[in-house]
Amino acid sequence: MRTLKLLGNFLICLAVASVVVFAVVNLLPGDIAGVILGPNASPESVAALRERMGLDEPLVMRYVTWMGTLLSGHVPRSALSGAPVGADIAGRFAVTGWLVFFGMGVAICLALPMGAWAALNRHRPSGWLVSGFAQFGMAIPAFMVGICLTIIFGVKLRWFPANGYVEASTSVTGWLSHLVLPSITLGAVQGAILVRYVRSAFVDVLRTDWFRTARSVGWRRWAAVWRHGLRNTALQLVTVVGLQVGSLFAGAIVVESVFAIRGIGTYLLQNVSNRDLPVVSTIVLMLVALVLVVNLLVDLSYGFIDPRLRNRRRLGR
Amino acid sequence: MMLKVDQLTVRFGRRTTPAISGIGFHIDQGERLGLIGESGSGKSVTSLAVMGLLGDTARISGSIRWKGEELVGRSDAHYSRLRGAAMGMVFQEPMTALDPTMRCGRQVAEVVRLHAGADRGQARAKVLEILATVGLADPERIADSYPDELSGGQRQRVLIAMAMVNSPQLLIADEPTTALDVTVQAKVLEELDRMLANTGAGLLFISHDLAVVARMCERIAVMYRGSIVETGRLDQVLGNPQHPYTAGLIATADITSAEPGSRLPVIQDFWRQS
Amino acid sequence: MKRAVLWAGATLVALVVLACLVSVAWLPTDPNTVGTPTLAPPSADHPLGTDNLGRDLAARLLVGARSCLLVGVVAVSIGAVIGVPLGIIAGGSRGVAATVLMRGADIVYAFPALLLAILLAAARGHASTFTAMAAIGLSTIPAFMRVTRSAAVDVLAQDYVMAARGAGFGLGHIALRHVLPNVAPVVLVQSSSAFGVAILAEASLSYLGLGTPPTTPSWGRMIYEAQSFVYSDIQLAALPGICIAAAVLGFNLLGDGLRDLLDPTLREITR
Amino acid sequence: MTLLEARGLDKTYRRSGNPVRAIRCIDLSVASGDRLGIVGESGSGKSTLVRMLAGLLEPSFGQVLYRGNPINGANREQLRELRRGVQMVFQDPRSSLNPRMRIGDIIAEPLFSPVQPRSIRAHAVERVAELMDLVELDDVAPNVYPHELSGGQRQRVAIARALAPAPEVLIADEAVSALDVSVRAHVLNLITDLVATQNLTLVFVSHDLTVVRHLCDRMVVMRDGVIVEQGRTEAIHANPTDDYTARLLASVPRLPGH
Repeated sequence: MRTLKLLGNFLICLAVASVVVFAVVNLLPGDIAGVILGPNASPESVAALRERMGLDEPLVMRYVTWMGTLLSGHVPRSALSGAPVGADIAGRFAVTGWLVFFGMGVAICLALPMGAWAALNRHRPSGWLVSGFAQFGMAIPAFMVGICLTIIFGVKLRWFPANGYVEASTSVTGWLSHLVLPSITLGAVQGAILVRYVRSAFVDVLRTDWFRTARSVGWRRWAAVWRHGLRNTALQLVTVVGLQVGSLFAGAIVVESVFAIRGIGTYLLQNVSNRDLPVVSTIVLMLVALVLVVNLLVDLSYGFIDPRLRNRRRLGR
Repeated sequence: MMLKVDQLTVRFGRRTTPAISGIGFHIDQGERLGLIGESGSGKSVTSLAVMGLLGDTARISGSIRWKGEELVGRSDAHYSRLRGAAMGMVFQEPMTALDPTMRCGRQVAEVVRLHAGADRGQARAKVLEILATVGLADPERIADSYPDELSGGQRQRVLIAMAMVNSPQLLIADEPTTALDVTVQAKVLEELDRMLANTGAGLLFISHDLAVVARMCERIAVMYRGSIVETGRLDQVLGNPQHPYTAGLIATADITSAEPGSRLPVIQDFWRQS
Repeated sequence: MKRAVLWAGATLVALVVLACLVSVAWLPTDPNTVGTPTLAPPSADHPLGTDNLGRDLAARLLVGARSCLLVGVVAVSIGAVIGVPLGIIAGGSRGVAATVLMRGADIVYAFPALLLAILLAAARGHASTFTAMAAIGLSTIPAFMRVTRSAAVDVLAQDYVMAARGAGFGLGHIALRHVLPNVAPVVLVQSSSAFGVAILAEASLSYLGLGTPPTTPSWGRMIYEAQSFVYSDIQLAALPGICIAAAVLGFNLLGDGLRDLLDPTLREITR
Repeated sequence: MTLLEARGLDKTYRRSGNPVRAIRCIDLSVASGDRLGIVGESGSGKSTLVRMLAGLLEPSFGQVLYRGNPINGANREQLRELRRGVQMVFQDPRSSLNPRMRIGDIIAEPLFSPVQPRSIRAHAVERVAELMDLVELDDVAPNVYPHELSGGQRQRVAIARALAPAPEVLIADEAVSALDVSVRAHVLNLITDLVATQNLTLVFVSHDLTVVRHLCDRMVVMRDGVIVEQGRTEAIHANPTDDYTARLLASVPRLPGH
């Protein structure tokens, strides 16, 4: 029952998001065709483009056609070249996907231990040190971190390639080595933000009565955190991860441009600079949809983490 | 002497005024001591100090001897072996004292396996037995339920089961029935009384309610603003209290003796707050 | 310790604001005039030297502070002015209204500032400070809504709200006299950390060329342009980087310091 | 003269999960000058009942009447009259006062309510001083904030606020339950004096029978949303007819030798 409600919710959000994207592109003042072709385009070519893109049809019709093409599985053609861009987008999404995947991994591996340590030692200098370090991490923009890592590890120490990307199909080691620095950059920045949420999630748990009960029956501090703390902090952490996904993708776009990786981010920026509106709005909608999917997965995971929700059905008998 | 507390003083963080200072009392095997005092008197800090559960910001001085062995300053590892085995503790608020994501039976079983090392089967049997002893009608169902499916009274009994399952020599109860209804409180106190008698365990009972403490303990200590102002046998202290604050506490505790609608005695009639 | 965090945050923020004010009153030279010498070391008329086009670094950094604060102030006020009332309404209403509002917040959450900026920049044909401010501002609304709503729900559950209803007051009075003052500290803390986030977002946008146009100096853009000189003249990228980090750190620390100051529930004796 | 009356009151909460029927068809009347005690354990519905009597909670069925006229439903004028005549004091001193308001403003607030005539706003300051005297807070300055006061003092501010619009009926919902034993006596004495001097009709809700026995001359025992026993306090204490009341009386712990 709960999953149905969540699914319904997700679809509504997705529909509204698509309307928002469509509205932003089409409702703002100015003629789209003129925007795409740029100021010095001839009126005829602008009119021709308007005709080809069907800009004169009523708004609702254009929205329906746009969604129609999307839902039927292929992507609207580039307004400039008219060439299909489906293959491009898919390939680049994969690249960004891996970057985000490894980035998230680094972030969690950083944030969980640091956050837990900062919470358990919040009254000791070692705890303040960790929190302070996270505070600094949050303040440094992703591209600065990227540049620093490139200089140190890419150029000076030559441990990893400074930029570029190698398909996993061509060489797995090449693929991995190219992903190391970008993932660490993305992971470090997101990790620093996560540390604060992990820390406050653990501090909340440490302050509960049932944690004190666990301590009063003989569990050591870390054992009590492990047996009783993790499951309850997991609930809060999963929520935070859900909220962070959006900024994670944004971070990926920045990291891609620092490391010149041919992901969806750079592709999106290219299309923005040559003002290919249909492609831009489609990619943006896809990214938003991805974020909503992750949020859906987060909501679904509550059932697994917190057995009480799962056995609501059992309760209902 | 099972438990001997001497000159116990606790300060938190940078605060100069101690939460409790110069606390001294003793509890022998099977003895029951009541700690009576109002909010802010430091009775909960005292109980948590004995259990070694004060947070990192607490600075503790003085001595807490358990069977001759000094506990103040001992490592958390050492203290943890005592908690849930030699000493058990029950707290005031049952609604939030159990892990909401774990079944009650499993939470009790953990305590058994943590100290007694029993395997899963033995633990389950022990859990059902102790749940029955604390007066729960249907131990099987209670063990399989999550905390939020139980009433306050049932949860408090599960917590008492967790504290008593390894038959500790000392039970520390910090206002265990304050959050319960009067009828449930009467039953829980009765069951607690019976369990302590059967296991011969000592009791440190903390409460603001003099009548409840009188029902459970034969000796009481009166706490006021972080120190013990009077200690003694229950009938002596109630009969002729030495300290004016104790006299005031006894007078204000029992409003049934005053004529309904008449002016009630107030603590200022006995004790001018310094 | 708590006070130290507050003071550190306040001083950093004061520095950035000072730089912004100074840049309005006085500049060593015009930040955009190209000329020689290029990549000059610090000297009398160029206190921090010049960049690859000979533009004065100190002047550009000062003006950069202006654009960063400007975007921060506008973005945070958009977030607060729209997010706080909606949060209070969502907190006060039951059923459909509350869910619709919070669903709306979830949808906007799915649009990070960068994506919004990309969409706006593409739709308007060119990026501008306006699109950056609008994008960042919109993206801070859900956080304000969420924080305000949970604080409003707590306040509305208190007895003094019930007492006010009992005395005959309507929802308007209660919202203004009881909810807002008790929600304000939470909003203040949220504004401070949102400011930090806004500065970071603006820096990223201008780094990608989607924020303040190249004509007005901004720290993010300066780092982008200095990227190719990073091996020879590290200070071209390092200085704006430090400025961004200092500003963001300042607002984050200020936020933490305010939260500790205003949050009475920090006393604890166990665990 | 019956001031407050409940006729066939019923209330069902529809929170998440299965609905809970808190009040099951209750009839109750409070006459002028009554000192009515409402006793019951948690979940008995006593708080829900008085919140409905004070017009703060919509009943699912049945009516609440103030001076003979029903207050729920359309007629706003009747509700306004109830707001003038009936005021409430709550249990937890920590949540009954707005932490961001000075106690002088807290006490004066009801005077500025839209239901009050504009004339009483003029001398609000004197009224506050008078009220603070009445509740023995004369040693406290009106510009302090609630967190600077003790639990007992805060509860007295709440009582002063309730008395500001000079109500006929004072409803106290567990008004002393959150206070220390020593402070409780002060507040109980205060309530006894105020009921006499301000000729208030008192409705006192509590889980503590000894407090109700001291304050109230008439008493109602509630269990699971139903009134199981009703009558003069002394009579019920002497020989309770309902066995739940008997069990309740027997469970109250007594000091030995008292």
